[in-house]
Amino acid sequence: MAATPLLELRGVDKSFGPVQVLHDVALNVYPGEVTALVGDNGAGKSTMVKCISGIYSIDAGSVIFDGKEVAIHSPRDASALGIEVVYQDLALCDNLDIVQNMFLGREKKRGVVLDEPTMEQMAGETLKSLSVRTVKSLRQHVSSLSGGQRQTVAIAKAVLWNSRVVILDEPTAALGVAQTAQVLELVRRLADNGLGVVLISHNMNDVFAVADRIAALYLGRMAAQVKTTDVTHSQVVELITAGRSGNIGLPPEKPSDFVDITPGDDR
Amino acid sequence: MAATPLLELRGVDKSFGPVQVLHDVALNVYPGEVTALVGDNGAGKSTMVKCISGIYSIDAGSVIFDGKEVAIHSPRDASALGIEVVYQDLALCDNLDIVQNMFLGREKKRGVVLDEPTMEQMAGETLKSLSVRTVKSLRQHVSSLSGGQRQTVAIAKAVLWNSRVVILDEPTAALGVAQTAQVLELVRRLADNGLGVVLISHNMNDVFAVADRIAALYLGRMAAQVKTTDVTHSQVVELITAGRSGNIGLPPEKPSDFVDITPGDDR
Amino acid sequence: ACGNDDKDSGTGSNGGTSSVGKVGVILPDTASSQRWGTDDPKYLKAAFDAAGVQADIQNAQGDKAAFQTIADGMISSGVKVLMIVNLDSGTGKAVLDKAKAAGIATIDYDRLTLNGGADYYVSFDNVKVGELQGKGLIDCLTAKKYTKPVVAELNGSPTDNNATLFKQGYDSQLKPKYDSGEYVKGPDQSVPDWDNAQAGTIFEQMLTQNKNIKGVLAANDGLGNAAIQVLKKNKLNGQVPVTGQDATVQGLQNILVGDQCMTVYKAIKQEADAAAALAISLAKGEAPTTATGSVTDPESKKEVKSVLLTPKSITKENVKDVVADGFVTKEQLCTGEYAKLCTEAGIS
Amino acid sequence: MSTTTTTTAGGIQVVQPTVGSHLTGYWQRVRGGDIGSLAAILGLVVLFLIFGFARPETFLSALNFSNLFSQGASVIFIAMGLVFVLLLGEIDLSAGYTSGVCGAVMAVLLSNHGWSWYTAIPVALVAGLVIGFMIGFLVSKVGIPSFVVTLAAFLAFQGVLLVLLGGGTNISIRDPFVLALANKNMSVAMSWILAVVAVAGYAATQLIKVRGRVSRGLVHDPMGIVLLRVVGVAILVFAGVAILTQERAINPAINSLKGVPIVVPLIAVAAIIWTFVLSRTTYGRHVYAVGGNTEAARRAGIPTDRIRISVFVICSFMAAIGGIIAASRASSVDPRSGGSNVLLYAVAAAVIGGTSLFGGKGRVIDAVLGGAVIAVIDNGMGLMNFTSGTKFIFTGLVLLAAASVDALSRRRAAATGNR
Amino acid sequence: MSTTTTTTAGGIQVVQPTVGSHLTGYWQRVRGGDIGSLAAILGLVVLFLIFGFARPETFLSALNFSNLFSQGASVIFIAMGLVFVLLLGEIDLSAGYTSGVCGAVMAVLLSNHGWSWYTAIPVALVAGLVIGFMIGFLVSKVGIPSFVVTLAAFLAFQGVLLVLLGGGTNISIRDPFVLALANKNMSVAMSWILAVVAVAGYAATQLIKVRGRVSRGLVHDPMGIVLLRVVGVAILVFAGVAILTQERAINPAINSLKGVPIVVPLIAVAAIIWTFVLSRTTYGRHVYAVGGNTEAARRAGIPTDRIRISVFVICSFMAAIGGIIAASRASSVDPRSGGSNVLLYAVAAAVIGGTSLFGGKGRVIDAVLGGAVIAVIDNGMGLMNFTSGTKFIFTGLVLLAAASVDALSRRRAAATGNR
Ligand SMILES: Nc1ncnc2c1ncn2[C@@H]1O[C@H](COP(=O)(O)OP(=O)(O)OP(=O)(O)O)[C@@H](O)[C@H]1O
Ligand SMILES: Nc1ncnc2c1ncn2[C@@H]1O[C@H](COP(=O)(O)OP(=O)(O)OP(=O)(O)O)[C@@H](O)[C@H]1O
Ligand SMILES: O[C@@H]1[C@@H](O)[C@H](O)OC[C@H]1O
Ligand SMILES: [Mg+2]
Ligand SMILES: [Mg+2]
Repeated sequence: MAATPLLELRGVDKSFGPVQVLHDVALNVYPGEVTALVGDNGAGKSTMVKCISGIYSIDAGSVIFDGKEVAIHSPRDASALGIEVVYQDLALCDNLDIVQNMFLGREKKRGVVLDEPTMEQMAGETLKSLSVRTVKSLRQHVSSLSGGQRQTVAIAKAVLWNSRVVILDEPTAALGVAQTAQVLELVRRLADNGLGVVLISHNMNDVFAVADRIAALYLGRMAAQVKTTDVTHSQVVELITAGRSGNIGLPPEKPSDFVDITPGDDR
Repeated sequence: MAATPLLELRGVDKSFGPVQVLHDVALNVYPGEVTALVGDNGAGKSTMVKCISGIYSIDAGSVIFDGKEVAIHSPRDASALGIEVVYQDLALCDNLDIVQNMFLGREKKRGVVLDEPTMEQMAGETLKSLSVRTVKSLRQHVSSLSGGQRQTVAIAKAVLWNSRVVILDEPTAALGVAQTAQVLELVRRLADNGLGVVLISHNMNDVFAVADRIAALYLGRMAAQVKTTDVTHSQVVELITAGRSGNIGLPPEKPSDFVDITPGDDR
Repeated sequence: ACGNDDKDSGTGSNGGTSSVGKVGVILPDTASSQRWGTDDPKYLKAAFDAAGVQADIQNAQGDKAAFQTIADGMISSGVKVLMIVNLDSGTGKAVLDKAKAAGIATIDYDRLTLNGGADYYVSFDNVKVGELQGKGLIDCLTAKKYTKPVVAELNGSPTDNNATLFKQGYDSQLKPKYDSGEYVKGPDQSVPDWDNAQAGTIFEQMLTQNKNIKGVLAANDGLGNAAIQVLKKNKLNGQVPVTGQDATVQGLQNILVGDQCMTVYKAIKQEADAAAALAISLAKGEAPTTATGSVTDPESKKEVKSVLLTPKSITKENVKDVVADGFVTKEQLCTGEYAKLCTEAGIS
Repeated sequence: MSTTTTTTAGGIQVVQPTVGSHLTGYWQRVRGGDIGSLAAILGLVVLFLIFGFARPETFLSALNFSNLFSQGASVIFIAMGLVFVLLLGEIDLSAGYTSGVCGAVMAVLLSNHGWSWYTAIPVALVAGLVIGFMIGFLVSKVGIPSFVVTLAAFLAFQGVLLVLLGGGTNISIRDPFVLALANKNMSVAMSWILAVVAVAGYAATQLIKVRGRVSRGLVHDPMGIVLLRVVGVAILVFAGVAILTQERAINPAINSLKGVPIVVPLIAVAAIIWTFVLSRTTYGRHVYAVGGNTEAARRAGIPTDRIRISVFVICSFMAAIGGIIAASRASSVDPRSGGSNVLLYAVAAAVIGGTSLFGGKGRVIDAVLGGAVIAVIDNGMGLMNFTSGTKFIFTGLVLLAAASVDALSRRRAAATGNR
Repeated sequence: MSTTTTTTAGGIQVVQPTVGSHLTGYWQRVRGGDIGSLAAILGLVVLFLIFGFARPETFLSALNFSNLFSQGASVIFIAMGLVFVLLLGEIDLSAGYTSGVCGAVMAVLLSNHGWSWYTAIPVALVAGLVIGFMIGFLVSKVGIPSFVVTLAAFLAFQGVLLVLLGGGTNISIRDPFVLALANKNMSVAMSWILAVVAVAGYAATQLIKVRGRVSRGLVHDPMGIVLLRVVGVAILVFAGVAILTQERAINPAINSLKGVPIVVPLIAVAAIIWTFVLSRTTYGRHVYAVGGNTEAARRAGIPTDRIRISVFVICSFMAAIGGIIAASRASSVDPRSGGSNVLLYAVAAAVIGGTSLFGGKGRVIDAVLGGAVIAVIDNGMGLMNFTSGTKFIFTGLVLLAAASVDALSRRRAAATGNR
């Protein structure tokens, strides 16, 4: 579709103490497209997302948004740019109810007073559009929600806003059949509205159903970024589990780099 | 296979304050079989699991284990009976490392002293059998693990023991392709060894791949318990989303019962 | 400490005319000195009981909010006389004002409430107490024949006005000696809340700082004992005179052994009896005749009718006087190894 | 459950409750252990029974009832501020001495420098704000645990107090305005006027709220319930005022004493303002969010550091008010002001009222109710004629008794899976 | 990273570190903010520098060094017990007065009833156990928040103390054994023997541990590092003993004063035992688990209620020991014993050492290091000849300075994503 990416990562490194999790990672997110980010457990996908949204600071490399290099130091910065994220570790406030969580940080007001009726109404509409039927009350604390209900609230929270890039980290992991379908449809709709969407998923069916491009992360390195139409299901699985498939992927040399190991600490 | 169920639930009710979540629920778990428990988000699956394992007390009904009615007041009681559970909300101790979490409550000792080398060795072997390759150290705190890594630790924790019933609540939700395959294989292997296995999942492919029986929960009621071979993929989806499919499932009458609703609280 | 104070006498609100009224007594705390927990309530109660006057004796545990709350309670339960040992002059005055507004007669006991305008004041002369301590230390140092001895001062709580008065007293004795170069002024520190444990550390550090300390002006027996323990650890006890106050069992025993130079005995029974006598006549609606003296309130410059008792300096020679007075019993004092020393000191 | 009208909230199907179903629902929540302020209120009732039986004529007198307010006021103000700090899972050990320091600042300006109350009080309040900012900055930006920062402040402020008061003297306050704050009453007429205004205001906000929801077609409390609430509040307020406007002087001839103590409207106004801030403004919402899950709040773009600083500022500010009230009641300030049990009592007030020490859960009214519990215990104990030792022991036991009402009900909550 | 031998832990591939890679890894962890005890140690160094410069001859003298131990001992014992309570995210406000009560029990038995130390001390310790059990029961089984329970106990124990001491008298202790505990030293020979035994013991456990892992083919610390550690510990211990066995009497002629104070091995033994319990036994593991995530622990079948009770029992038991030591040092018990700053100092010791108030994180050595920080501040301040006001202020500031070393390093940790 569009030639210039909306969001671009270049040469990003990230370590936690002695453990390097991301090595020289690059990623392009185009407007109007769904980019699927795939990779094995522990490959570094969530870390990458948190680097983009300013939860982690990056050690090296750059983030380019809309053609300009940007410095994102906190989630505030990210949302100021129009980047919304659904995190894998959902991060809801258990002591707040559904409506309060969904509007957290962007409460609707009338004068200085919170406009609860409006928020409640909007929350209800959004949840309905995501096939949520079992919630007993919108004023229920999220601590009492089921796993899938929590996930839906988190997704609803992120798509309520007018943003330019939406990143969803395994959004359908806990969802039921109908809800998953709704979310995938939503993902497609967002992209069709011109947003850049990043979808992280372990489900290849979902990936092939909605993604325009696939980026595969292998042990903290970007193994390949390809168009969905250019690869097969099993090629992607190979990229995920081995880092390469045929002539795409990481070079087979330097095996020592791939075994990423550190001293066991036996305190 | 076996005629008498290993674990049986009869007429179980469970409410949280004014909200009734389980209505007169029955379930049979047979040794040597995998029973899939399916249902929409918020149907009550996880609540049911927690009632079995003694995290919640049941309001009415009975739990029968090995033909005898039992009272399970705490997870201790459950594990004394040989019931192991992998919870959806994983419940790991973030301040402990992988090995410590895996052996929590059943530490290996030499005299009074913890036998760390043995535990470390056993933990390593179990994780390896679950296709975990990206863990940097077994002495890493679980707070620093990726979503899938955490889930694997929780699964490994539950299968380390000689138990008689293993219940897994959406165990593969966060897992990668290879790890999912390993877990499903493990589930099958456990059943083949004569254990009663309950698998909760939203993924119909997985369900049909390993389950012998399917129990479908709909809005807190048990819609149907059937053999996998007796139903089709789409019939199960119908049971999940509508509570009935053709002549199986809940009776269509009394629609008011299905809309389970309570006063909104607008504090 | 007190018996039931029920039904029989007139309930406060109509009070004031003929019947014998109730007396309220508020003591300050139980920590600055043991007297408030043991001696004063005992003697006061005995005096009131003997006169058949009801008394409500309470202790504010060092909490000035509690002090006021107790006063509120006493006023609303209709006492006719209120006797207080203030925690500080401010709250003391607030309480006295409230009582006066309700038509209650007031007595300052032991501590004068500055600008408080109480009707009567019963006490020892606190500056005098300090003077006795200063003199006592000088005597002991002279007896030891030290030249240019370094004197350390371990003062009472910085938040207790009495402590300020004590210091005024002993400094009036010591300062001339410092000025003349006869004595050397050593470390001079206050002990928060009269806390004995803190006093131990504070004195240990004084000694570390100045190993030549030859005399310790400790403001009361508890502080003195803390200093003595440190001296003991360094085997300096007995060589470095330490002062005290209150004639506690511990202090007197330290004197008998020779570790403490002196203490100041304030005949609490006399003080309590005098105060109770005043309160009793007020409660009976009579005009008291015992308050013959008077003290000038340094802030309001007004005269307060007073009973002022004289504190007494106690050294090894006259420890027996305290026992004779019944303030400390022989059983309490002459336990174990002290029995022999008691006999030597003429206590029988 | 009996259901009648069905309305939709946005799109989710819910049921408009009737008076009956509302009450059933409430009862079920109570049985499930979700009892809110009920525990503290029950605790108060228990205390009134205990002391009322033990000392009927004195404890239950109008005079004693009015004393209760000025006795508890200072701790209640400090506790209100502490609620904010506790909501974030932090602690302010220095709140007691902050109140002392701010009270001392006012007293020094009034008495030593001859300022008038309308300049001295603002300066004292600003001192509170500055102290709060410093503490908040050290906690939030430097990252020292609040326990350590405020312990350091606890020590340092004792020193500041000694220095301010010139080494240990105490300063009397003679300014009549300041003295009136904790010691005087409103006129009988004024008492009734304010009571009527308060009840009317409450009724209005309740009605406006229901209206707003009805017009959107959202579930709302049934009108019957709203009416019941308003009538309940009216009865409580008017009964209180009726008692407090009786003559309660010991010697009415010398000095008539009636009317609602001035501290009562002061407490009420503070409680209303802060309740409004916490429950109806964005800021309040963010305080709860940061307290419930700081990371989630941060990810939602909430400036968590600024929120953290702000709660310490509010806490110290309220402590300053508490200090002014305490100074007024004592008509003086001394080096002990704000010391001894002030801090522990204030934290206990919040906790007994239902505020959690772990953050995320608490309301301003908790401070008022819990403060009332503490004040009643202290007041009742003062009437009991115990020796010092016994009094300490009984105070501890009574506190425990009042708190266990709450604990036992919450245990039910745990058993039924609520938190 | 340079790697050489590759071993397998079970099946997971890991690398056996060399001395070089071990040190690099450590350095990277430190840079990442994972500095463990280093912060408290750095804080101590800073304090030694401050006071060493301000009062070189006195602060750095052998006499003062030995005083430090007996000054800090009581708080350190109490803090060790508090670590257990804090590990569960609970608090024990009554620990100070518990120490006072237990000390008083011993003193009353010794002095008023003529018991001997070997009966009086056990009874005092049992009193501690009983107190801990009661508190733990109320918190764990009745469900009252520990803040409230222990506040009630804080009040009640002041009363108990008064009652025990007959209304407030000061009870002297004359039993030589008890007096020796906090005031006497070991002989020089004994000092050296114990030091050698301690170092040898340390070396042995280190070696055994590595052996066990090597034999299983697990990753282990390189031998070079183990050696380095042992040598480091040996140098510290022997240097300390060397200083403490110098003559430090004020008048050596009258009275020779040398040898390690008796409290030092007492602290060391307590620290070793509790460290062993926490890090090497099932019980300790469960304490961390309950503190980290009570629900997870419960699901793992851990009897969380019993663990909760037990930590209060341990805390009160250690408080009893602290009380005995304090009584020994003061050679008397009075109604203030265990009051004033004792509790705050003990909690602060644990927190400064690195124990979290929110549970799940903390070690016994934290109490020792943090207690040392507190003791050094108090000790150094005592040499500074400030007035009371200034002294309070400076104590607060110095405490803040020591704590910020820790905070600043941990901020790095937050920035790099470690916790
Ligand atoms: N704070 C941390 N400290 C140390 N290591 C970390 C930390 N956070 C993550 N890691 C490690 O970084 C690696 C990547 O983690 P990440 O969560 O990004 O994986 P992921 O690709 O999202 O995996 P999953 O599919 O399981 O969610 C993992 O090996 C993990 O253990
Ligand atoms: N503590 C609680 N208080 C009130 N309602 C609760 C509580 N716990 C669960 N519920 C409600 O009970 C219903 C069933 O929840 P449960 O977690 O059992 O669903 P589930 O079938 O596991 O769903 P999922 O597939 O999303 O995990 C949900 O509607 C949920 O909101
Ligand atoms: O007797 C003394 C008393 O007057 C003072 O106020 O407090 C300390 C006591 O020693
Ligand atoms: Mg992830
Ligand atoms: Mg579930």
